[in-house]
Amino acid sequence: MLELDKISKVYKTGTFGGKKLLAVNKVSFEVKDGEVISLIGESGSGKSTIGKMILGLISITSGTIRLNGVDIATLKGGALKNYYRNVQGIFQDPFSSYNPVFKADRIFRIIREEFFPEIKIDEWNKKIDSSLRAVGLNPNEVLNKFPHQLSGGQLQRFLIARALLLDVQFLVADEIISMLDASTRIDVLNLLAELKSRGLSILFITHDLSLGYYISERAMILYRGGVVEMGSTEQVYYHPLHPYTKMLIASVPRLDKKWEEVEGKLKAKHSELSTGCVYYERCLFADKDKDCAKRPPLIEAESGHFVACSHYMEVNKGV
Amino acid sequence: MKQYFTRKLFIYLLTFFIAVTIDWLIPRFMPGNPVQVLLARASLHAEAAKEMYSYYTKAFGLDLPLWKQYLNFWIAIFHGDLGTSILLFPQPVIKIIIRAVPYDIFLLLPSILLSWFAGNKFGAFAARTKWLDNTVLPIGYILTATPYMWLAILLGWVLAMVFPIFPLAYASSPAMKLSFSWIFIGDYLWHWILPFSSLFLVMFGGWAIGMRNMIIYELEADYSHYLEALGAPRKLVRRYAFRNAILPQVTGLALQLGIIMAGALVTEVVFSYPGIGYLILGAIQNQDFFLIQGCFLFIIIEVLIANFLIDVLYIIIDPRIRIGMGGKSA
Amino acid sequence: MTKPKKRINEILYFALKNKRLRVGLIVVLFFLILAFVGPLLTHYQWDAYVGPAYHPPSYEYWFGTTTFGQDVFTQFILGLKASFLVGIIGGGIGTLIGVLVGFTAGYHGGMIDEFLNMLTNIVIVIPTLAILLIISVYLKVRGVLIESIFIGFTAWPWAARAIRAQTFSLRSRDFVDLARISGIKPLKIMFTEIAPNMMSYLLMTFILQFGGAILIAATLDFIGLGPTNAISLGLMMNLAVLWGALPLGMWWWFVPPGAAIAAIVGALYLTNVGLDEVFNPKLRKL
Amino acid sequence: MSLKVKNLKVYYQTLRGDVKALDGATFTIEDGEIMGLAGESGCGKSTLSNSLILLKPPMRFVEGRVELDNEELPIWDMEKMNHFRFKKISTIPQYAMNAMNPIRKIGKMVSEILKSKKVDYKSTLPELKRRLDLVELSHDVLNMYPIELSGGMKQRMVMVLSTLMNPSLLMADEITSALDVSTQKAVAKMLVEFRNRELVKKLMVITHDISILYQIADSIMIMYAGKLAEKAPTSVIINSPRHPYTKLLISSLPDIGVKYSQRKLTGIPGKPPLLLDPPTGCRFRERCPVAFQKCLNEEPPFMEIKKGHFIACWKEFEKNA
Repeated sequence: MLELDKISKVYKTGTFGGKKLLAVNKVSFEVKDGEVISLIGESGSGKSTIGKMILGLISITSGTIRLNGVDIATLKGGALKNYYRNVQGIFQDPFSSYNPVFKADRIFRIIREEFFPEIKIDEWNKKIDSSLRAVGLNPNEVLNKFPHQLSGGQLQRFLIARALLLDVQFLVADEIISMLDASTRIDVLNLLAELKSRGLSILFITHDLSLGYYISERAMILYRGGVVEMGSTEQVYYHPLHPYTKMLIASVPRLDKKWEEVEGKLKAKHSELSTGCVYYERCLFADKDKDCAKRPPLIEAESGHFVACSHYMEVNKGV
Repeated sequence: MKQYFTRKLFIYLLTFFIAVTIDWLIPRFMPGNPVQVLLARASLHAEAAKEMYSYYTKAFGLDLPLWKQYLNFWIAIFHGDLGTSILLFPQPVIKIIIRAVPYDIFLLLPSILLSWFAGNKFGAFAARTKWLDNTVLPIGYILTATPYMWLAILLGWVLAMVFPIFPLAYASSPAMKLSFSWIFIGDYLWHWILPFSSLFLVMFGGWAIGMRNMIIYELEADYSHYLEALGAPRKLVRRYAFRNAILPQVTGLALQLGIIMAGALVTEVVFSYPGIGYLILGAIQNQDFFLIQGCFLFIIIEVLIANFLIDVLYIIIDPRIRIGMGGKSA
Repeated sequence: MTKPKKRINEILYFALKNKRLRVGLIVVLFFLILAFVGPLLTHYQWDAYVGPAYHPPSYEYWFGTTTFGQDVFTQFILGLKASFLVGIIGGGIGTLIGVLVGFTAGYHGGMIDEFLNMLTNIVIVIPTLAILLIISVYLKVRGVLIESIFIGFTAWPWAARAIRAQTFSLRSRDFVDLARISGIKPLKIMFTEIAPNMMSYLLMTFILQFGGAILIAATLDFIGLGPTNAISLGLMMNLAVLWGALPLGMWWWFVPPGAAIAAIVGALYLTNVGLDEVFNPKLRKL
Repeated sequence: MSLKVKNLKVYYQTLRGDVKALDGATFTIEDGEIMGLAGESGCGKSTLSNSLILLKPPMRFVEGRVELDNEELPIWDMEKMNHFRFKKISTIPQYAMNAMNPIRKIGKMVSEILKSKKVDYKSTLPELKRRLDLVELSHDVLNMYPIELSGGMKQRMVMVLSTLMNPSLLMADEITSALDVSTQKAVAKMLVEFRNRELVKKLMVITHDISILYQIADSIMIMYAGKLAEKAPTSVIINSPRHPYTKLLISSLPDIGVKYSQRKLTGIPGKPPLLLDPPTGCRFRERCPVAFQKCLNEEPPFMEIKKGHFIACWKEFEKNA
């Protein structure tokens, strides 16, 4: 189980770190074994930052991330390597994930060098073969090629195969299909869903709500570094409570019905720290005199369904 | 923007501090006793030598603790006291330098500015114009690869010796007295033209090539393509590209200053032109430490000031610095 | 499976097709061969008085003789060799330091970057020639090697700057992150992931440093601060000016050294632009 | 009035030969029509839109005829096309976020472009401001530099500038793909608004996201491997597509309400052919579940099977016959 406990990330920007940017603000959640959680938000919402913190690629400003009770910030050397044996990531741009001067299958060789130097090469090749087949690739077609000779979908599957070689428990999938063509997208998505049935937990980071709905049990809506709503996907998609979630869902281009008229304002987002509700400027219900001037806490509205909205609290007072 | 300035200023001050420290360190920590070397070179008779020895020992402050020597050095600098020259004994170094500086300024400023303007204009004009790119630009490569002194020697040889049109040496005729008369100015310009041309030509080549390479990138930038898609005339597209390409060239100017100074130095040597460069040569040949230290200090100050001016200019012409400074990343 | 070959073929194709690159390389090679074959063609010492003074080029003395009757061709050949030496050592050291500083700054970012950046800026602003000058004055005996090392140690800043920017952009690529979550150590990542992507860039940096080092050395030599125990192209010009080659019209003494430097460095710059066109598809014209 | 494209072929020159990125396109866009153009990456949709406005190397015009409002467009001639660009035909490019010169104030840039087209800036200014209002941009942007604007704002500014001369045809190339859903929706609706107000007569909206086209387009054209596969009114393409490729494409799109555990969607197996040396016959045949002998040898023509419904598929022609 992976737990995030009030993690925050503050970026120092400007020369000599003059300004501060709160990218993630006290986010807490947990991912149980074998669970797929969608982390949904627009660009700049901090969703990728959370993924990178879990992968140890950027430092955590405050808060702790624990894998099975162990604080990952304390991991070093062998322990850290062991962590990467269990926790892996796949990134958005399949082409950028490969070093263009080397063949794509070099990522497997690295895994062997770093984690399994004791396995014999024949045996290792067999393992590669079977994990490639597991992700629906024909080894003969894809091995020994340069990244630019493979398609985006193939490259992303390669990365999933890499994670399989490591026998991971937890996968951070950061917008992994947003750069793929519609025709191959769904296959990669299906693959993730299959991994889940093998007992893997997945943090599925996306800006596309329909994709989040397709594979995950729970969804988290992130806005400007903070969680505004969290619950089972059905709860969040069919009974959105936060105005931002409502606006997002209304904005999704769907194939079954035309856009509804829920207007979100096109106001510029800005990034400085503010004490009030993060969604204040764009919110249709915001009211200066009410509690919107304070940051609303994440409260449980119904079983397992959390929302952070003063308006909601106001309307449902006493319920 | 304010932050940008403070940062720059900090770096300049630090640079100045380090440069002065180097200036102070070297005669003290290089092998050999500089005072001995000095006196050996000066070859005075015994009594004078003794007097000189005690004078220089005091001047270097060699009998004081190091930190005190260092402190005194700074104090002296701020009092404009750079010691006494040996080469031109007993003139104070500061006086000699101040006499030489105007020659430098009138030689360097026009050659740098004019070559920069002309080179950039020409480079932009030649870029993506096939025949110019293939014929004239190679000349630019040769020019920028030419050692300053060699071009100076060539010009001197051809235009002063083979065809004696211009004078080969000095900043004015020896008989001429420094004055603000037209005759003097004419004579001065007459002597000025060869050193100026040799500096100008070498730099011109460099700027032309730099601009040519820069503008080719800009013409492939998205904003250039958009202009083309909107049917903007070639002239406008190129003008926009030029405006963007000129920014790195301004930075380039700052980066090149040190090399340009070196070029000016050797050019002055070739033409016996009485600027700081010529002075340095004399100082080196006569092991005149105080004069070397003084000249070094002045070059540092000149380069720092020029750099600072370029920075200010850069802020004026690049809105990204004026508005953006920090912030948008991450 | 044929792709890697194809990529190399493509680069070779453009390299061979590129006129600038061809001309540049041919000129550099010509002088390089001359510098190494040349000593076989002459049996004089560069400082020996071997013939009549003021002698213009002739069958016996190909490039004529100096005011003292030294053979100019011998000086030229040896000077050429010295120039290449300075270029390779000085340019090599400059590139190496530039790479180390640029890599470290670009990869680590943060305070290390801030510090190295400042150092780079300072070295850029201090006129390096002035420092070389001061140091040279105090060194009694100077060889080509010492000179090259000094040049290398002062010429690195702009290389560091350029490489830092490149590293910076490569570092943010996902494959570096992937290497990190594969448990590879930072130093290894720098050399196995980032460096291979910068080979063409490093080559071009070295070429520019090479040319720059030759020019700086010529300047130093010309003021008389070059090697005290050997001849160089800059020193030839220095001697020519010092001993009245100009008023005496001894063009054979001062034209060849400068021309050689201009040709070599110019050709190097040309090669560089050619390489840029080869490696950067945006600049290619079909 | 309309855009008529007939058998347009535009190739990409590479070392290894011509990539047949657009290999014969014939279609029409009527006034008032928003035509969506979709297909996977590398299918030639950007080549098509680029070639209509800025055809330059490495693109190479091979053959074909383009007519805009009964006037032939000399798309092969960079200079002559300047007469049509901006005024008659315009584009919102894929790179709209970087399309403006970073060191020029936006108003200044607009005025310079107008001036180069012999249009008076002052007299255009009121209209420009109205358009800014339309896309919800403050008039202050004219006094700002592009870096002061967010990505979405830059995109809207480019929309305004590109359409300022009321072009007859506007092409919008992947302009929503880099945006968040909420901004995406706003931008897409603005395109419709521009058409409704007749600021542009007809639009070609290029995207790989068919669901956006469903929201805003009147008709959708599907491209595959340099060829046109199907063109029909939007509802027909979405609800009753005929070409096997379109069918597979539509059925692979996840929608809210579809869950893996309940209904598993599938993608299209295989890869599109390389266009350097495309196969004979139908280019989709290797991935096509219904391909038969004829698809191997003969290339299906792009034919109208019902009014306004064009496809290129032998199987469907057979059914129809």
